[in-house]
Amino acid sequence: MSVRNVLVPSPARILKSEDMTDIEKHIELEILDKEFAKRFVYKPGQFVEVGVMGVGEAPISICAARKKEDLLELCVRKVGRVTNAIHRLKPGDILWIRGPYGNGFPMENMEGSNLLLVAGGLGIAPLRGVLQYALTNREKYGTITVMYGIRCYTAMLWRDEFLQLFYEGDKNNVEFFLSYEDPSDKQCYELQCERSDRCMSGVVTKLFELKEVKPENTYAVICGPPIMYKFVVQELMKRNFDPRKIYMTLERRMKCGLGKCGHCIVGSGRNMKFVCKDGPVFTYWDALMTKGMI
Amino acid sequence: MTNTQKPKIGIFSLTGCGGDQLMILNLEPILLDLLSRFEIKDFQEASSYKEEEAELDIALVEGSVSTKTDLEKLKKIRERSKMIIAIGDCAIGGCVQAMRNGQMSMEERMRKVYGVDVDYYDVLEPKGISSYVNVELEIPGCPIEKSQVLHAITSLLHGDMPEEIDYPVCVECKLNGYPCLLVEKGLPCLGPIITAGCDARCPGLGLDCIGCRGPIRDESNVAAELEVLLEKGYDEEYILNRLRFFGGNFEDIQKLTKRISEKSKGRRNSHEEDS
Amino acid sequence: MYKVLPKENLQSLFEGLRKIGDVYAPVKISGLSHDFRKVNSISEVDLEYTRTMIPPKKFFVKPRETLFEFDEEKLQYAEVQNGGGLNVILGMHACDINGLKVIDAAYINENPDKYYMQRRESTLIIGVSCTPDEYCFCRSMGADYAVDGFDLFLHEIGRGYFVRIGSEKGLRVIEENSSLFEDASKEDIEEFKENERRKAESFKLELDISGLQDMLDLAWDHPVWEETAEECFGCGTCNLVCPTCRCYDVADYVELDLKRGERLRRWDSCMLRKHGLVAGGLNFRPTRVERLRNRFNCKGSLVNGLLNCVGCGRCTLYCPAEIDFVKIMKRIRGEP
Amino acid sequence: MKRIVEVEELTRVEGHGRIEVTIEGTEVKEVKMNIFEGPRFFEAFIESVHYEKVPDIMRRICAICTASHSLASIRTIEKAFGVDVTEQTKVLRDLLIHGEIIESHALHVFMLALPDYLGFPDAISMASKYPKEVKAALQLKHAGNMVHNVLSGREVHGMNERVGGFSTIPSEKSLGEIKRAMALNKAAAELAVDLFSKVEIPKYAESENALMALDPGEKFGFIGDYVLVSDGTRHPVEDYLELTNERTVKHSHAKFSSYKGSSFMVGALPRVLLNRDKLEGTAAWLYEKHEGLLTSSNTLMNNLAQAIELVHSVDRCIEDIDILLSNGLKDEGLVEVTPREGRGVGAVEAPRGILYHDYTFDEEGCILKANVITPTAQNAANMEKDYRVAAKRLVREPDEKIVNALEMIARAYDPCISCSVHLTRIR
Repeated sequence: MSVRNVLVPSPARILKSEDMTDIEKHIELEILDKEFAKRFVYKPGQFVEVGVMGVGEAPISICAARKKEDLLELCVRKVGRVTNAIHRLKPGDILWIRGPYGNGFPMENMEGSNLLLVAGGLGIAPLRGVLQYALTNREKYGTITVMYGIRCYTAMLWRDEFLQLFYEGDKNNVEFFLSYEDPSDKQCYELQCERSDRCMSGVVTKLFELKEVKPENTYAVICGPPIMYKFVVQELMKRNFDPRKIYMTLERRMKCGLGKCGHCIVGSGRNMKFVCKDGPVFTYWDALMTKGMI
Repeated sequence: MTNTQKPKIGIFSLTGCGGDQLMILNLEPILLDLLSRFEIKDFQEASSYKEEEAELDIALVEGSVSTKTDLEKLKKIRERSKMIIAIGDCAIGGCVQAMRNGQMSMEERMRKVYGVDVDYYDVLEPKGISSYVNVELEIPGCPIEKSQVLHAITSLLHGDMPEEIDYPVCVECKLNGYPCLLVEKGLPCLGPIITAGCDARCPGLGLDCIGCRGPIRDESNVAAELEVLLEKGYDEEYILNRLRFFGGNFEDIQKLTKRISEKSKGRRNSHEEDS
Repeated sequence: MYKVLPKENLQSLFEGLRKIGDVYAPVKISGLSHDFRKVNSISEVDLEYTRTMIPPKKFFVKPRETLFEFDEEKLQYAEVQNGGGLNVILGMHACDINGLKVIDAAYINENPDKYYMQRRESTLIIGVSCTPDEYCFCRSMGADYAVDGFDLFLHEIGRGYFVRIGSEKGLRVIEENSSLFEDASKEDIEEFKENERRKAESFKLELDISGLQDMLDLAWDHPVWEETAEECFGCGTCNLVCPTCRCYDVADYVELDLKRGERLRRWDSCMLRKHGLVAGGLNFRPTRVERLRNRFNCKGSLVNGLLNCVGCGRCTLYCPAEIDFVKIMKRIRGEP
Repeated sequence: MKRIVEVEELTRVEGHGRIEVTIEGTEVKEVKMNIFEGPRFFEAFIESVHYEKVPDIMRRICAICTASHSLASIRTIEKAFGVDVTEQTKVLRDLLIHGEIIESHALHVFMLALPDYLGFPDAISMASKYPKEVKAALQLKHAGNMVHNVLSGREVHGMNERVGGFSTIPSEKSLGEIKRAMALNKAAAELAVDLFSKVEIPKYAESENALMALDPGEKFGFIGDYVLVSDGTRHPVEDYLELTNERTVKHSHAKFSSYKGSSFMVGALPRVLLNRDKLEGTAAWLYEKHEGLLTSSNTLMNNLAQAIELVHSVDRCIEDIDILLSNGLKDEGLVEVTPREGRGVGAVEAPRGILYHDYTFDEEGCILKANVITPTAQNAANMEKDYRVAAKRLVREPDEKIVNALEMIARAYDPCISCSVHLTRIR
């Protein structure tokens, strides 16, 4: 019988594994099986199951738009057994991947609109893919506003990349805002002194004080720690955003990625969702209809 | 740790039956292969060779702290070890020798068994080692299961912390399809509250679980077990004894003991008033 | 086309089935419990059983199985051969057949699970009629009758079994054993109808499921969850004996050489602590309160258009804490 | 000048002990075996426990002789309640205890004692030069553990042997596997005899020893109701208190035993010497061959006696399995037990010697009083005697040599210190 075994992963070689912070690495992978690579078409917001032999698998969101057939970029935070093991590996070592999984962000739906990207911490990783996609297809989108909340300067991911956007994004109609939680952080304070219109201390929702966000013709895309969603959504609802135009991507224990293992189930009897296959991208409307989602 | 230097290991025992070390020696077919992957710096039960001052990557410690000598020994192990793994119930919660903790004083135990005063020996109320020092990993069991030890060791050699089992025996019992002794026969099985990992050995032999792997910390609903067994007609002392065989140091079981002894004291008092 | 298998031909049919492959059937294993086991003689089989403890889902989603073996040095993943040849499950009840359909929806309809599909396709299912006891409420869940999902279905009548044919595979069995079957007479059909009517009337337990999904949604903050959590062990029995639960967990095991090993999966339960735990220590269902609520909501929800409960009564019967599924659902609905 | 020779911590023994010898000039002043294993007070906390679970707790006194404790406990309960078990149960129990002897002796003879004679700190480092011996040890030990696994449910603290019988009867297939393993490993057991008959056994501990062992009945074995003493007397096990005379000593958590005012020895050597006529087959032949070596006055010969028992037990396992298989295994269930008020005393020969359990029950079958006397506790005084004798003979030698001798003596007894530290007071 010629059914492909969806549980068997495919090897990928680590090309690059760079520390971005103490706990986050940027990893570039080359998919070795070229047939698999051809099928491996993904969009921003999707994730892969990344496995280390003998340790297990973990869902990791893809952090870049697809540029080359056999290339895959991931941002891995060291939080558990699998991610710890990934951090130990060096260029040349092998990871085992399955995917891509999940629905991803509907980039086509958002064409012709302004984008408001709100990220907290590691939440910037999937949004980086959205941003890259939008920048490569720049003519298809209106103003892009990015709000990025970090703890401190050293916790900022892709620092060079985003600082460049912070300073020069306007040329490309990208407004990049930055908030930082540690008020004693000197480097962030310097950024704030330099561009007090783009940077301030506090949680990410503080940035709504700097930028007048309007709901018209705008899609909001949110990603961050679970606690962040409520507060960001509150700000957006105050500004009359359409719940169907607020996208967010959720974290759950997506063990299989295929809607089978059941760990990522969420909701009430009225509406049960598997985050891995029905999401991980949901609209705020989904969240209103699905108890316990945020 | 993968291919560079062999990890330095020490295998130690405090007060107990020695069964957890023995389970390691019972890995006969792979024992030499297994031990050859470490530099053994101390293994009192199997070797006369020891480097007392050597730093250790891993210290496997079995047995409970039951004497001041145990405690001193443990502190020394902690000082020289990067990681301590408690193997077996004794090292985790004191096991059977902690059965009467909070119920029977050390004085009473000394008088009953040795007929001498408590200060005759340097005894302490038996406790697991995490009551005194930081412990990185616990492998439960009386004795430990070989499969679990092996899984832990390969994980550590690989560089990972092994995953701990925190679900009850019922899970493995059902996976094996054994008829439920509690539901069907009304036997006082502790399966619902006891840490799995034994593959439900006892129910597999038709025997109700006596809890030799200890309750699941911060998870087991021992109060419910008491209620269920009371309903099945067992008396409180019987159930408490049973919960205490391997759970004497378990916080919820101690609370339960206290609640029951206060209640029965109250009952006695009210009887006295009645009469 | 309907047939009749006279009682005296059952043994011959059994022998015929053994020619197809291994036969699994309900066997009494304890005072209360039956289990589907491999049988070599019809005398081992008890077709009068009420329910097995472990549902026949165990043949398709295995309690434990190796997904594959790996050898990292050689960059190889080797699939494990799962069985092969045709097997027969004799004596499945309607509720379990319907339960399997719920799992089919998840395991076949999208991202098909290869192992599951192989086993499903290589198994012949022969249903058998049953008599409900005080734990059965399959009729309320619309699962008391199997419309499809079987190859043959035997309904007991006075002179033997009234046989329904559910698939080509089933038809082939009839053809190959044609001498054992007779055409159903008018009387046989009347008896079948009468029995079905009597069975429908004999249910002692009922659950109104109209609007159940909204009732559950409305009960999100109901005290029933906290009250039940006091009694509940969180032992996972309810999930493991459920014919529609299919959550699984995966773990890797390596050999001492740290190169070779295997990836295993086993049944999981949403009542266990780790089910809702993500890396970093955050647990989306930290206590039994959230876990119980999730389980009842999941059972009452429609996933892929199918209700996740078939009313087999196992979770109530085998719960060591005697938590009553139907009672809780009724309480949520506000019924006395 | 006062000189203290000390074995700081005994190694390759079960549990924790220290030996201290005080010498003044050429005179041995004091000999102490200090057992600093923590006491566990089994007899204190077993009170009020229902009989059915008593063996489950009591077998946890020791890991290496877990089945001995288990069977001693079960037999004690059965005696107290007047329970008779079936023939099949008796054979299964016999098989279980032979398995334990094999598992325990294989570990001790090859892996704990032999390194001393071959000049290695342990069996692991010995393996490169003596691969055959180490492999033999591991395979033999594994075969012994197979018996534990199949009959008892696991290697350590198994649970399948119960009051009244066995909870689940082993399958024919698993018994067949044990039989095969035993047949394959008989040569390993014989190798043990060969090794210990050829190595030079020191004589520094030579001195008179009183011996005690259970009377196994017709055949050489490990279960019995009477105690044989080397003075020619025979006593029911119920008289164990007079036989052992325990006392508490300040330097040890274990208590010390004596018989008629002097120390005595239990274990393999006393068993083989007191029951020599009951040995059969290869074991009997090997005994005769090495009779000259096996003198009661040298406790270091205990290893050779253990080796002979290994051969015997391997044969007996095969024989027991043949009996079981030819009779056909029957799922008999457990004999019904009616608890009653009263007392029972039961004994078995654990690998290290006689093990006594003594329980008193209330009418519901809950423990009122318990007493356990382990072989190592009985040997403790005799061990001290041997240390003293050896120290006297070696008093002019350097410390190192004395220490080595003391350790070898201790190891010859195969002491199980964990076991020895929970003894009750005679009330």
